[in-house]
Amino acid sequence: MSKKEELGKDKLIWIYTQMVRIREFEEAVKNAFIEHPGAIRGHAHLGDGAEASIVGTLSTRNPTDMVMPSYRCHGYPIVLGTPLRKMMAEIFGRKDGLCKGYGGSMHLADPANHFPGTSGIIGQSIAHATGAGLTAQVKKAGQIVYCFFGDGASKQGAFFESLNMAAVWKLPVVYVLENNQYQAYTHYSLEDANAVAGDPLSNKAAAFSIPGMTVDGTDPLAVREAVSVAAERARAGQGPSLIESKFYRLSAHGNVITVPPLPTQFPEHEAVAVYGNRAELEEWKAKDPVPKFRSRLIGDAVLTEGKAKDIEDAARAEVKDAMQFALASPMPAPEEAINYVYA
Amino acid sequence: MSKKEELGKDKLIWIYTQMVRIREFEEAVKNAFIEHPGAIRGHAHLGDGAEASIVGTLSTRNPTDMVMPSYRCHGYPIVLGTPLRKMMAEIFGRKDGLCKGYGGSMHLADPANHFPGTSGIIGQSIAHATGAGLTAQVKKAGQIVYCFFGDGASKQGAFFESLNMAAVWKLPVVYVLENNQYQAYTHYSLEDANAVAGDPLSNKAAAFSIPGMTVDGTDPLAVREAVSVAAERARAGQGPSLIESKFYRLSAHGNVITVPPLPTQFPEHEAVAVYGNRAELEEWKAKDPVPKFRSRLIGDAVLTEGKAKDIEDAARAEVKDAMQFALASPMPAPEEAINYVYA
Amino acid sequence: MAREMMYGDAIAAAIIEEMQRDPNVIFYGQNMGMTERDPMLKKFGRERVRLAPISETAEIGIGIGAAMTGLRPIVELWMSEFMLVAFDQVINEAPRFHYMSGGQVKVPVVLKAGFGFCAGWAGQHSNCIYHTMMGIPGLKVVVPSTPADAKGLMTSSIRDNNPVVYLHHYMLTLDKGQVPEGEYAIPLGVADVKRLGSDVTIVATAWMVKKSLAAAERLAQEGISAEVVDPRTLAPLDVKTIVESVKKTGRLVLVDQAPRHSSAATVIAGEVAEHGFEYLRAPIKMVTAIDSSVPYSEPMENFILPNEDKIVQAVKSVLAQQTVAA
Amino acid sequence: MAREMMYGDAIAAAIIEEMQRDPNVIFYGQNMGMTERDPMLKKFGRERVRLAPISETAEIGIGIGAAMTGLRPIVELWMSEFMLVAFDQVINEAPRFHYMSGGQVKVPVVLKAGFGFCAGWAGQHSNCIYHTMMGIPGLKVVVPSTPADAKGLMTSSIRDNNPVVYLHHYMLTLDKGQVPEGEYAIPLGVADVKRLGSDVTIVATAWMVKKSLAAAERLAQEGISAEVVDPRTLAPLDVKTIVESVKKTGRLVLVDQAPRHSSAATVIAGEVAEHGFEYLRAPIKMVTAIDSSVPYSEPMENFILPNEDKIVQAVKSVLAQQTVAA
Ligand SMILES: Cc1ncc(C[n+]2csc(CCOP(=O)(O)OP(=O)(O)O)c2C)c(N)n1
Ligand SMILES: Cc1ncc(C[n+]2csc(CCOP(=O)(O)OP(=O)(O)O)c2C)c(N)n1
Ligand SMILES: [Mg+2]
Ligand SMILES: [Mg+2]
Repeated sequence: MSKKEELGKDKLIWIYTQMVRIREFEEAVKNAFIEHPGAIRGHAHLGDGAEASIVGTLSTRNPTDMVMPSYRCHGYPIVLGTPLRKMMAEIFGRKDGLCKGYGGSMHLADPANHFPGTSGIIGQSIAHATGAGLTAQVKKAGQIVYCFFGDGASKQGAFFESLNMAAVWKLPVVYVLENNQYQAYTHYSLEDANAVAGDPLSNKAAAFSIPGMTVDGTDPLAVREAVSVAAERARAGQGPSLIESKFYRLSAHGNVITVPPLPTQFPEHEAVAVYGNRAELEEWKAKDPVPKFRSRLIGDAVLTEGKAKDIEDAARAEVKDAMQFALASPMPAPEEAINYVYA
Repeated sequence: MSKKEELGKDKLIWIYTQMVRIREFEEAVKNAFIEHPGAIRGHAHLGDGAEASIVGTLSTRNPTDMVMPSYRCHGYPIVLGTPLRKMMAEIFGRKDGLCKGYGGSMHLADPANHFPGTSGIIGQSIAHATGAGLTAQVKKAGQIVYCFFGDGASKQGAFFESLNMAAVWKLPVVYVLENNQYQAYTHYSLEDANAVAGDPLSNKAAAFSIPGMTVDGTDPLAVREAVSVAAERARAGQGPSLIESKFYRLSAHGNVITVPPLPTQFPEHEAVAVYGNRAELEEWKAKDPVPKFRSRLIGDAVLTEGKAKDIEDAARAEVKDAMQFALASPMPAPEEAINYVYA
Repeated sequence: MAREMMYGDAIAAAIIEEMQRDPNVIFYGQNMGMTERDPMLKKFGRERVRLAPISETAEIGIGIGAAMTGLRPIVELWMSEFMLVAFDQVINEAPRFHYMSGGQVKVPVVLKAGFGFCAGWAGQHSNCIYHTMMGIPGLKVVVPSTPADAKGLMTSSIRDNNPVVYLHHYMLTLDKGQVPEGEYAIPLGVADVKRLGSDVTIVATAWMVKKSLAAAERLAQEGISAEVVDPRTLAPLDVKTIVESVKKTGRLVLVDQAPRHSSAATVIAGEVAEHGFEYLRAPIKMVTAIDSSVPYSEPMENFILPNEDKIVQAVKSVLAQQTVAA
Repeated sequence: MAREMMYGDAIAAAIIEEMQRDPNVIFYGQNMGMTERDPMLKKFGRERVRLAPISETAEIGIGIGAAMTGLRPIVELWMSEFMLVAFDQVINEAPRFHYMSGGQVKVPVVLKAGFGFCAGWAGQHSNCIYHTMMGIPGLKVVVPSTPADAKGLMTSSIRDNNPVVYLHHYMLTLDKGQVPEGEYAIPLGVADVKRLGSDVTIVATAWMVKKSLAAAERLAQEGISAEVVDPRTLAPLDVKTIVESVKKTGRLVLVDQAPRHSSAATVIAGEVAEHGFEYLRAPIKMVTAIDSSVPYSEPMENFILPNEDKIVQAVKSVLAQQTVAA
């Protein structure tokens, strides 16, 4: 299962398809800041650049395995089969949204599709995902949990406490440290002691005596290979692993923080806006995982240009439909705000 | 400085003297639970077993270096020169106590002797000590900070966050993880992922790419040697180190938690009371650092029996005097409670 | 049918019964289930009774995540202040998921902790922090004052589909009282009138109920009839029962172990000043801890705490005042 | 001499001036001082202006430790909720050391954070958590509502020898106002009457002051004279000024962005119900957020918040009631 050669054509095409669906979705959200100013409120965060890492990881998933990322959460439910219509409607705060307009971009939740929910407070969801692992272990339902979090989050106490407990309790969790190289506006090399020393962030695994490895997060098959080993370990009851998946966030952290009535906007990438380092951005754009995987599949004759275009057109159509659905959906009634305070 | 041979006789005798002073003090506190039932309130924690680790570490100290341990804090100020009278009076909640009766056993503070204060909440003081390191760095006063904390505390997020920041900022802090093998009633092998895997706890240093080592905490000279290197590194502006000093807590965690008006008492060691493992306790009693160092100094002709006895008698007399002073000191007036709310 | 039990044991009994009833209930925390001789471990096994490291953020966060996905964890936190290192999990995670998910997710976790241990534990271990949690939408806060309430409220806390902070008072641990036999659940959000009276209403929780009842006894000897109301849960807060009592007595004394501005007393005072103002025939009087940290030394510690004398005095002072509103 | 400044800039100006005045003042936090082009970094250098990782427990704890040993750190925490992951440091460490050490240690640290950002940030980022801190002995809590107050209170916060939580309101960041030139310090613990009036007292903080002033303007057009009092610091709380105002007007409306039981309003109501009862000619009325988490979607978010209409209505309702106390 963990070797590229063993991967069937269907699975490879599935991977590409999901990557494209994520990318198209995120591009549409980003464009909405121009096309529908103010319609997306608060703080929205995009996953472009993370596609290979997300889909490579989830390509190892069994149907009931749970997925728990942080607030940068659009990509994962797309892969799990959550309707894009409901996701987009939620991001626009509409009544037909996935969470009926209560959550917004940062708090997508689709428990029916094994996506229990996300937190906007850095690092905290690592503990929640670990708790989902506890459920899986206690219920012996054969599930594992994929826990995604950022390079920045790996500096939060919750990360360390959770991994120690998961290791001691041998919980079936795969921890994917998504090193997209930025924590908001801060390059990770400025705040991480491993990075300062020139070491990979997967060195942190040594603090828990669990396997740790760093993988090229722009290559879905490399990610898949590393995650497969970790997933098998989790399934076998041997406990958690830590995988640093290294890629690059291709858009800015999120929309500019504005005080109403100023409308929200999407800014330039921090590499340029903060560090004046356009070369870095360009270098990583050249490694963009989506076109890279496309070329590879075409090169390997898994895809033709035509088939690739079909996939892309279909994704674009699906996202367009989702956008239309979202914009057509009504706002929740004001007084619905008092629902769901207590269960 | 870091080699045993270079250590003068005076320093060796100083080390032994401080170890004995700590031991006598702690024995007296423990006895007070029998001799003066109820006089020590709340929760008192003893440092017997830690003497070699404490004094070995502090034997590398320069006069203005700061010392910041956790709530198990009696041993350190004894070495720093805090009057035992004031310490004992504080533990008895008296007006002449080090903190005028406001703090008690867990919260000794003597900033004039470079002992800024301690916290009873696990792990939190690691951050405070790191902050003292920041002061030292910013003020360029040539100080370093000795930060002591337990094996249990190394599972608290504050530990990881603090060491990462200290490493990134290259703060002059020596972190001494006092592995006394118990976190209250829990043996460390039941809760630490490194220990579960049979690894030393100093492996956690890899999470910060800083030097980590494990040392025999029952041997003051071994501790001194390891700490010397870390202290020199800190003084040279190269940042923090993590030293796991492994020894054994010789008394129970603390007095039994009782609800008033039941008087507080001191129980049997957890090895016996909880785990029924008297052999473990006996094994470590045989390695008791105080008699062990005594024999060694006598064997090395640094001490004679007579001189050793003089030291012990002097310590006993000093502690007895402190006890008398404490018992003679009045209680604070009730209405003093409203002082020191704001500075 | 009832039998005499200690407060601490009543809590344990509820946990055991609920664990027997529902296999999804699990129980973990620091310094518990260390050896195979542990009685809970023997009864329920290593899957359901676990030892946790000193990692409150992970302990509580794991409880939340487990609750979101189908378990009903009880997290033993020992002292309520230890929750503070993980406070985001308590007030900004657990109570938010049901709401943020538009009702899709439930978080049935019980956070159990003792509090208010004024027995020489000094500044960091003796506090009352319920005020930080009682106003958080989505979070329930329970503060039992008797063995029967301790049991009945723990049963309901475990069965509740919301996060519940269950705060038991350390000073009451060994107190005895009659507890109904068998399954016993007290609804969350219903105050209990612990003593009927007509001249003044005293509202108190946990240890302060005991002190208030003792004060009421003394007042009775002087011919003053005090009603003592125990909200039992601070969230939801049963304002109605309190206002009803004030309607009857016209006077309100609030007793609270916390310093004034971090007390439940001020919240209750605010509610009554709005919803029971018309019944008040004297100013509301609050008997709270003095505004200082908790000192170690006994005379100072006693000084800052509410006690019978202070309660008696406060009651007399509100009775001395005739309808003062202009 | 004064000049027009924005609220956010006024805070920055105070920090810069104090850093120029006192070399012990340092400033750090996440996402600041990233490059050498950063103006603060240019002015004060890498020793005093630092970038911190997402480690609030260490960030605040380090601030406390540095303050205990001679620095005066300002920790930039951005959003007040981020303090919750480190809440023990805020309410159970910083305010305890001076007391527990019998006055030996001082902890002059400023914890700076924005709050109340109701702009679609949903359940975890839009809250008002001052109630969790305003009753902690030893801790000061500052909530400025104007650029001048923002500056004057920041200056005093930095100079204060106690831990100070300085909470600025995100929705006011771009608001303009006159700020006195040069050194400008406003004592902590002194309320400000933002508008004189005679019929009713409105007490509000931060963003709610703005809304209350607008409501007062509307009321004035209907011939109702509302006095608006801004406590400016919630700890220490200037109860005296509030009671004085109630003495004059006989009526009190409290406006607070937090849900009712986690509001400063209930604390103030409690104080007035005790110390100003005799002056009250109508029930105290609280206009707070509705008891729910903050929803993402705009119509729902607006629904839960206090607004001018609700304030106007509350004022009218207390004016409609004549001395109702029995
Ligand atoms: C406890 C806490 N501190 C600070 C923040 C503010 N914040 C929001 S996103 C973010 C950056 C997170 O970076 P990373 O973990 O690398 O995730 P990424 O955004 O790169 O996916 C920060 C600091 C927060 N939400 N929670
Ligand atoms: C945050 C927190 N959780 C739990 C406790 C309760 N507690 C007090 S001492 C202790 C054990 C600490 O063990 P360790 O760090 O090894 O130090 P030692 O007592 O062995 O010196 C615990 C769990 C606490 N004080 N703070
Ligand atoms: Mg990142
Ligand atoms: Mg220990």
